[in-house]
Amino acid sequence: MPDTLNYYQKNNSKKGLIIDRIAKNIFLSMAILSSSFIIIIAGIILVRGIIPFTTDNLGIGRVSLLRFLTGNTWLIGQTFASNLYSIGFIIASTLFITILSLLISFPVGVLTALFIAKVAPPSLAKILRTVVETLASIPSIVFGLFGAGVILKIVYDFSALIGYQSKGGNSILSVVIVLALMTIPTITTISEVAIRSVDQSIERGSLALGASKTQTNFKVVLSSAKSGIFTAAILGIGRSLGEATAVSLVAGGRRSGFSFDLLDTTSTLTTIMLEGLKETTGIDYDIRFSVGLVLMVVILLTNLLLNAVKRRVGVVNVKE
Amino acid sequence: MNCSIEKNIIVENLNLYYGTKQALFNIDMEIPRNKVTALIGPSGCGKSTFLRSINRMNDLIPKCRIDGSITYCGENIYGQGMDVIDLRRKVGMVFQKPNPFPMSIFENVAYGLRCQGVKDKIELQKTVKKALVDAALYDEVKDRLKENALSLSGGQQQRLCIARAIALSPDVILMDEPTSALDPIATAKIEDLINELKKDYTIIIVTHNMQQALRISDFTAFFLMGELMEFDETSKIFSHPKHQKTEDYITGRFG
Amino acid sequence: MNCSIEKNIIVENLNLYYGTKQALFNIDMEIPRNKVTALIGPSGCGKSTFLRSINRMNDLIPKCRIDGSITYCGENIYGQGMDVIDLRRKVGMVFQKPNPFPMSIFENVAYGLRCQGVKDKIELQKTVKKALVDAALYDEVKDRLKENALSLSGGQQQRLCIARAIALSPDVILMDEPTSALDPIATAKIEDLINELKKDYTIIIVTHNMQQALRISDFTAFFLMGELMEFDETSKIFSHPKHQKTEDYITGRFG
Amino acid sequence: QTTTTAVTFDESKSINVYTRDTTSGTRTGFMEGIGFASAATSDSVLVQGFIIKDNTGILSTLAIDEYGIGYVSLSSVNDSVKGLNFNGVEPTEVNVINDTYGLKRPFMYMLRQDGDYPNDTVEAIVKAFVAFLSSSDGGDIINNSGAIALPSTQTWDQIKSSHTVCTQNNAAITVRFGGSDSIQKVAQALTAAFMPKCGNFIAEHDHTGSSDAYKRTNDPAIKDTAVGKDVGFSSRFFRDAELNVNSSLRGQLAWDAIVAIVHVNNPLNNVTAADLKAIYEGSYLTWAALLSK
Amino acid sequence: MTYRAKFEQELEDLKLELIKMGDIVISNINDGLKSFLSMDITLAEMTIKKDKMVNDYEKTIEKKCLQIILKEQPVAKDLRLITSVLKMITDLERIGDHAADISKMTIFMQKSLKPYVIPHMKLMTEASQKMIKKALDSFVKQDLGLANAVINDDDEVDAYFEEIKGIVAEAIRHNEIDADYALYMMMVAKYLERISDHAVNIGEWVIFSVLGEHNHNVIF
Amino acid sequence: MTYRAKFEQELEDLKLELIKMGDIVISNINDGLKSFLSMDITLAEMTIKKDKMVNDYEKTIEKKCLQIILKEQPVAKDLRLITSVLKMITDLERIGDHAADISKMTIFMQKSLKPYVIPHMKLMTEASQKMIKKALDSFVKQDLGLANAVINDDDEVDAYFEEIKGIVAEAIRHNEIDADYALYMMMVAKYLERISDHAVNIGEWVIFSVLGEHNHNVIF
Amino acid sequence: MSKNKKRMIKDGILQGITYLSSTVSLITLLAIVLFVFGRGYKLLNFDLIVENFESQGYVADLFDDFIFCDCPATIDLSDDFYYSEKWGIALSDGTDLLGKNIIEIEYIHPDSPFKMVQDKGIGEEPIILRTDYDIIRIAFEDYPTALSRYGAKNMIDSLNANNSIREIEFRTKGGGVRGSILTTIYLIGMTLMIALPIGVGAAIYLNEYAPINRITKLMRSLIETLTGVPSIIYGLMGLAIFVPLTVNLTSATGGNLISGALTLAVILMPVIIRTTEESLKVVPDEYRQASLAVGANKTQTTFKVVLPSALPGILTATLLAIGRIIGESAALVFAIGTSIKDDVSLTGKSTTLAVHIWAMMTDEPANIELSATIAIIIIFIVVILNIIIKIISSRYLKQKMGASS
Repeated sequence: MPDTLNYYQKNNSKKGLIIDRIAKNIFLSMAILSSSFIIIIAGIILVRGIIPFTTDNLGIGRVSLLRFLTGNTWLIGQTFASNLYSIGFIIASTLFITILSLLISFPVGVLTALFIAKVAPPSLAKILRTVVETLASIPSIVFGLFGAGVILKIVYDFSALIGYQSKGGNSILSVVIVLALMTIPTITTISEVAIRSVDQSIERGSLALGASKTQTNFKVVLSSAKSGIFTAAILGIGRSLGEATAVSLVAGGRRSGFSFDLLDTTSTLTTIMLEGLKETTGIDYDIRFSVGLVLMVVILLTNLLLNAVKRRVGVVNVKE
Repeated sequence: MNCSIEKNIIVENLNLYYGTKQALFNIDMEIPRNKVTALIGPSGCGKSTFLRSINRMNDLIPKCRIDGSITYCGENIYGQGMDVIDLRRKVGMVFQKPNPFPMSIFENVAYGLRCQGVKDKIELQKTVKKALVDAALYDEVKDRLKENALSLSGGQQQRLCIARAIALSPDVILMDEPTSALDPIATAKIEDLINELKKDYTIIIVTHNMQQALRISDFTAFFLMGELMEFDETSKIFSHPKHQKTEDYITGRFG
Repeated sequence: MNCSIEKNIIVENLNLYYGTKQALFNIDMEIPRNKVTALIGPSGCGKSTFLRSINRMNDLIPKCRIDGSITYCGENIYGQGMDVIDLRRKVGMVFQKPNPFPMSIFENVAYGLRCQGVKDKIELQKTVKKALVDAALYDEVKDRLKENALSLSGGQQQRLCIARAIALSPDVILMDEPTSALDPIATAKIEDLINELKKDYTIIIVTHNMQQALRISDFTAFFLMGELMEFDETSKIFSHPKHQKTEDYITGRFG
Repeated sequence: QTTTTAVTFDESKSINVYTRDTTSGTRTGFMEGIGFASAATSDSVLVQGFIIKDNTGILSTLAIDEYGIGYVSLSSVNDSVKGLNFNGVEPTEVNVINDTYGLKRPFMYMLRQDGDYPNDTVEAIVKAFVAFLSSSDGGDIINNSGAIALPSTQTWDQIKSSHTVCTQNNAAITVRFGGSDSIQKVAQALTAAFMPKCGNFIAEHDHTGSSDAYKRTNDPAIKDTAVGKDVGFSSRFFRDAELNVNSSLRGQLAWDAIVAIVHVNNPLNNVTAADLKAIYEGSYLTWAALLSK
Repeated sequence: MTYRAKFEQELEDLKLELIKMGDIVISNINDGLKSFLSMDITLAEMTIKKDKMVNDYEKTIEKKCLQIILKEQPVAKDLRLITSVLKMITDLERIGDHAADISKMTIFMQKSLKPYVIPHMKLMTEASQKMIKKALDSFVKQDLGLANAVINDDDEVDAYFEEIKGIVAEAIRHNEIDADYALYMMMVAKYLERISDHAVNIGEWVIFSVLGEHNHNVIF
Repeated sequence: MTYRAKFEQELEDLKLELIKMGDIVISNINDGLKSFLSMDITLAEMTIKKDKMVNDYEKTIEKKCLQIILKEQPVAKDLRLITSVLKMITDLERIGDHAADISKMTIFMQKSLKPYVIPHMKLMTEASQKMIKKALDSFVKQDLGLANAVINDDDEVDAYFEEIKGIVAEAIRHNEIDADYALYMMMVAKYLERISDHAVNIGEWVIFSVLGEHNHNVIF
Repeated sequence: MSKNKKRMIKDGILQGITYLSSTVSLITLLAIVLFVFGRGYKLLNFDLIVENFESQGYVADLFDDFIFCDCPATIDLSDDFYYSEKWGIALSDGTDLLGKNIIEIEYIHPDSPFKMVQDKGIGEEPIILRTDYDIIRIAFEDYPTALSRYGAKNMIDSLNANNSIREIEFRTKGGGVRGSILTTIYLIGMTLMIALPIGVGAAIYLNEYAPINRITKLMRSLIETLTGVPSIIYGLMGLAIFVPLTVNLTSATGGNLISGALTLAVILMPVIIRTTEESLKVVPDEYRQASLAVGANKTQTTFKVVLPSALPGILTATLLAIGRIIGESAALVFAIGTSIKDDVSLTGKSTTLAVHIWAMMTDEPANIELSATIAIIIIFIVVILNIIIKIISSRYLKQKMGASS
């Protein structure tokens, strides 16, 4: 028997090392492939997105980048006949909306996660977890349906109640609510995982110090899970920034003017991209890639910023 | 809960069940004040379960049910009027794995106080410092109180956990194999610390390490299969155990 | 790799670096055949690092670099022609935490053989049984070889891990604190087993527990801060250490 | 209901102006119909604070917004909103057919150049289809789909003899239809009706917008690509740039009426083209401005 | 089931060595007295040589005890057992010394001296030997009764000593005995008495190993 | 920095107790001899009583040693230290016994006996006491030179013994001494000789505690 | 004690907030479900799932020798039905699955001339008119055509007013989502076939092989960034890369299932990679070391020990991916197109359920009812998926605990 082993061993280990190398290269190529898509996407968006700024757009003229980024009217002049595009006000409103929706969804999402992971009795937690997971997987178009059918009416009635004439409920507020509702499950799911993975021993440590369950949850559990919770927030922001269809149904398609009036209409980078996408050629089509480019940059910058903050917050939290 | 000096922890006819499984059987025990009492026994003998029943950490386990009584300061801790949070403040606990909170060293020690509602900065600082000094950690960390507690070594973390408990000026400190995750040097430090602490606190310690029980404890309780086989002065247990089982266990033979 | 009986593991001028940090300094050591050699020293002294360098498990750590040589069966294991997989088969390893695979008991032991390409059922069964018998586990598990290995107790799991290593008929068995996660009884069993195994295998064991080193080892190496302070017969190390540092360590004083 | 609404309607409120986006054929039809052609392709001439919504959005929002005004195609109007008379004429099919209702847009078709089809059978089927469009049977289908067919005299039965291609089995033939998506419903109904009449050919609908009617049938850059079409529809008259196609290869198949709609609570029943223009360009900012007129 | 198999084996080995040591010691006493009474210098020299073996045993057992303490951290009865062995071997070694001392006296004594036979001497020797045997037996059996018996037996030996002392003093007084010889005789008797004292010590250590008590004081 | 503070303290305490025990033993030897020479029965009785203290010390120290072994698992020099203490106290106790034995002789001796003063007795006693002191000193200081000196000093005591023996034998021969008294005297001298032997033992244990060697045999 | 009380109040408030927060999710889901059900329940029936979207249309004529029935109905007819004794046929108003008004055939008398009609298409085969057809129009000679939009009463009246008909156009019921369901299933299968091996492979590389260096970090962050890309941009990418690619390589002419699957695969890549990597991370390092220490090579270790342990995680990733595929719309609009098809082919256009909603919503007028109905189906599937994930992970947990004894 030792002889047979030796035989196998001699052959197999050498073969094994070759297999190892092959396997590693296969996996490596898959990793490279996966990571290259973002470059491809960015490349396409970039190539298409800079056309309006670099060509004369079939005689219409180049779009001014500065004006594009800072102006406050989407399009002055006629479709397919003007190069006066600006999205400055849209960038602003997009960020505004994202922040507002996060202000709602973040606390609600995290607290829901806390509730599910730590507060609720197991059966209730199970139900709620299913609820949240179901919500998380409901297509955004359904949220759009819901927004158009329910939230608009609520916002409209609400503003009527406070004596404000809203435009059919199409407003920043509606967008914020829809986005908040959509991002809550995202934030909840990820936060819950983070909260649940907080070492039980830390929790027990707190309880053993005479902290109440609630104090433990809020002071120790949440702060231990903060890195994961932050990730949740980042993903939530990503979802807010990137959502198109649902938002377009409640935004109102504002075309000009910075407005931070909660009950006034608005536009976001995605809704402006969504409109008229059926057109397949011309500046009016290409400009949407430019908007897409801006959107990607905004997302990237936000991510960088938040990750930097996360790193700082993640290290220590000192209060004295 | 005002505790007069004479009273001890008195365990009477304690039975503990996890669901339908009984984990502790008829434990009767009087734990002396300002002494170190070690709980020993093979894995699963119920020693940790018993330890946790003293500050009601077992409450956290669903389906855990208790019969009999544990009287602390004259009050049955499983009685109606018992404030569990108050109890846990008076009966501190240190765990097997050092479990500092992911916050600064200072905040770790101040945590319990803050939970009590202490807000006065000077008082906090004073108490934290004293706790760290008493836990023989102050000199090592005094220059970095604002650093994250997780940056400490294992032994330091464990002493921080002890400081955290001390900060609440408890009466009893429960320790659940506090050195099993530490190396011999760190262990020696903790043992020295325990020797210091017993002047002021009643310490109940679960340990796997019989020599540790010998070194640091005044009394030893030997648990076997949920029963308290023997409870006596440590030197008696390790020189003249009354039960054959105890002798077999402490001499490394078994069954 | 044909190993003649006379040859040992010879470590010459071994230096090991993690990135720019040096973890082992000029280790010279001859590890005797069919003896138990214990590696002791405080946490972070490099004893585990050294152990892992013997079967090149350190290869798994990125940026780990090695100078000097470890000669096993006359071949430098860090030499060009060395087949790591072969080496690891001949130099088995048992870890701190019992780590059976989440498969059946039988499959756990058969795993290494299968990886070698052994397919013959009868041969597999024979070898698995022998390994389990040698690991003093067979009687306890013979009726449930198909059960998940994770259903075993900690001590049984660790013996299963030993059986898993034995199944490949290795020459050397490295053990990295194999009992630190076990209770005294399980530890005693493993120690008895090691005493049995040393008849057929060269055993190198890292231990935190000096008494364990005393009980089971023939030779002891004391590491400190990456250096091999002292290497001698165990009884000598523990009665007449040559270095003050060794003495301080084994007597529980330090620095 | 009307009594209570009259009470709640607050004329002093500003008018919420809803519109489709500039790529919409409905918008072109509407703007041109009210004499505000420049607004067909430009947002910047519209009143401040207008709201852009799609067809569904306008309908559903005007069911909510008491002070809004918008427009949809006649076939989409339902009870949840109130359709306004245009220049005094009620938006009904009859009024559209008899040309008294003025706010409408044409449904146009455009074919490929003769001989520029994938094969002769396809060309023959397309020709037969065009003939069917002008038959009363085709008209029935158009009307049934909510558009208003042009008057016709002949039935398909009467003209089918000149389209022998329809007597053979065409189940293997695919004809590609595209262009305006406003016409998709009508076009699908038409092809569905025509398929059994013409050897069960296969109709493939891929409607992407009015401007593709020309592009995908006759634009040399596109017509022969994968998105090329055999028949293109447009929900507006062809623009000058698109008129280089022989008139025999294009034509109108129907009208589609556009209706200005308001909330059911709105007391307004009738508007004029000028009113609408004034609203959309921002001359009337409140309902009072319009109603007091 | 028993674990720590190696430990158990070591303890058994230890007992065995102790018995062996005891056997040599007993035979040395015998030979020592024989050499004295018969003035057999050769036997005396052999006995003295054999005492080296006893000393070696002492060292070996001492070493083993320390190794066991070092390696196995004995507690309770195990620790008592080893401690008592550690103590007993001192007594055994001392007994061996005394046997050698008696032999040495044979050598020192001038051949010219006239022996003065006292039968009690032989009886006393036998009694001492019996005590040692009994003591070791009681250790192996961990038999308290036997151990106590050893302690009581000491009286018998003491009585012999007193008798011998009286006889010798009488003999001196009557000049029936050489003064030198008398002194030697007395010293041998004293050695035998000492030997029985050591046997008592052994018995006491047996009691300790069982009860943890030494001379009625609980010391472990 | 030093850890195991408690352990260190215990070792120190142990040494201290040993010294105390030694002090009592030395004073007992003094008193014992004094009582014998002056036939002072009161002093003798006091000395015998004081021997109880020595025994108590032995038990206490023995107990402490066992507790330390049990609790602290000493290794290397710590274990040697404790083992040697465990052995030394036996010797000290034996010395104490001999001091008591001397005192007992004072009591047993008939007052009628005529004392026969030999100055060597006193000298011998002093030498023995010095040896004990030196031995204990060498232990506390863990001083090998001192310990070896103790062992060498034994020759001096032995020489005294031989001298005394010669003097007494001569005195008997010349009937200058009561036979009984001579025997007693010889026994006292023997005790003193024994005491010095025990002092030598202590010295040897000191050497063991430092080197692990006992009588040139490595035992630990 | 008052300190305690204060704390209890504070605790109560904080705990209350968590309760409140979690009701938000509950209410949202309830509201959405209620809304969707309210709008969509009417259309919810089994036909919807099994029916074709396209209806089969027929044009027919009566046989020349037909005889009027002139017979009363043999069964009791509902009040909503309009019955012509002359023709022996009962019709009613209804809506099809798309929400359009249609005229349904409710009853045909055995003696009715409509019992069997003559196909007016290429064959002149007799067709038996069945009650599951609906009538689009009946044309007469010199009489206004009876159209379905005018209602059943009008049609019966027209019939009664005429003695012959020129042609009758009817069709099978359409509007079903069978094709879309099929597409969804195809798409799930294909996407997973592409994305799983690559995603799992990439995760294995990143977790098991990748050295800790800047390149790995870069790769990771590139993949991470992919997560943040809005799906609309994925759609553009699909349109710009995969559609031309598949058009060139296959018989496809435009957006198709393959390009859709490829696009979705890219979308899912980060999800699969991350979830897989997480489950790989959870696999204790001890397993790897143990395997390597018994002389297994890295590949064996990965496939025999690591992957099986990570399987539940990978499975979860798969199910998450399925959920995402089902829910995705914006990207697919570009990558596959929005044509609802009954005959699903890999190289053809078709829609998934979500895109079906999108198509319905962008119809003029939008069909909110059907959209809501499909949303119900989607929510249903999603809930089922979630339950399966739960079952798998709990099963696995049990197995892992070694409960076999």
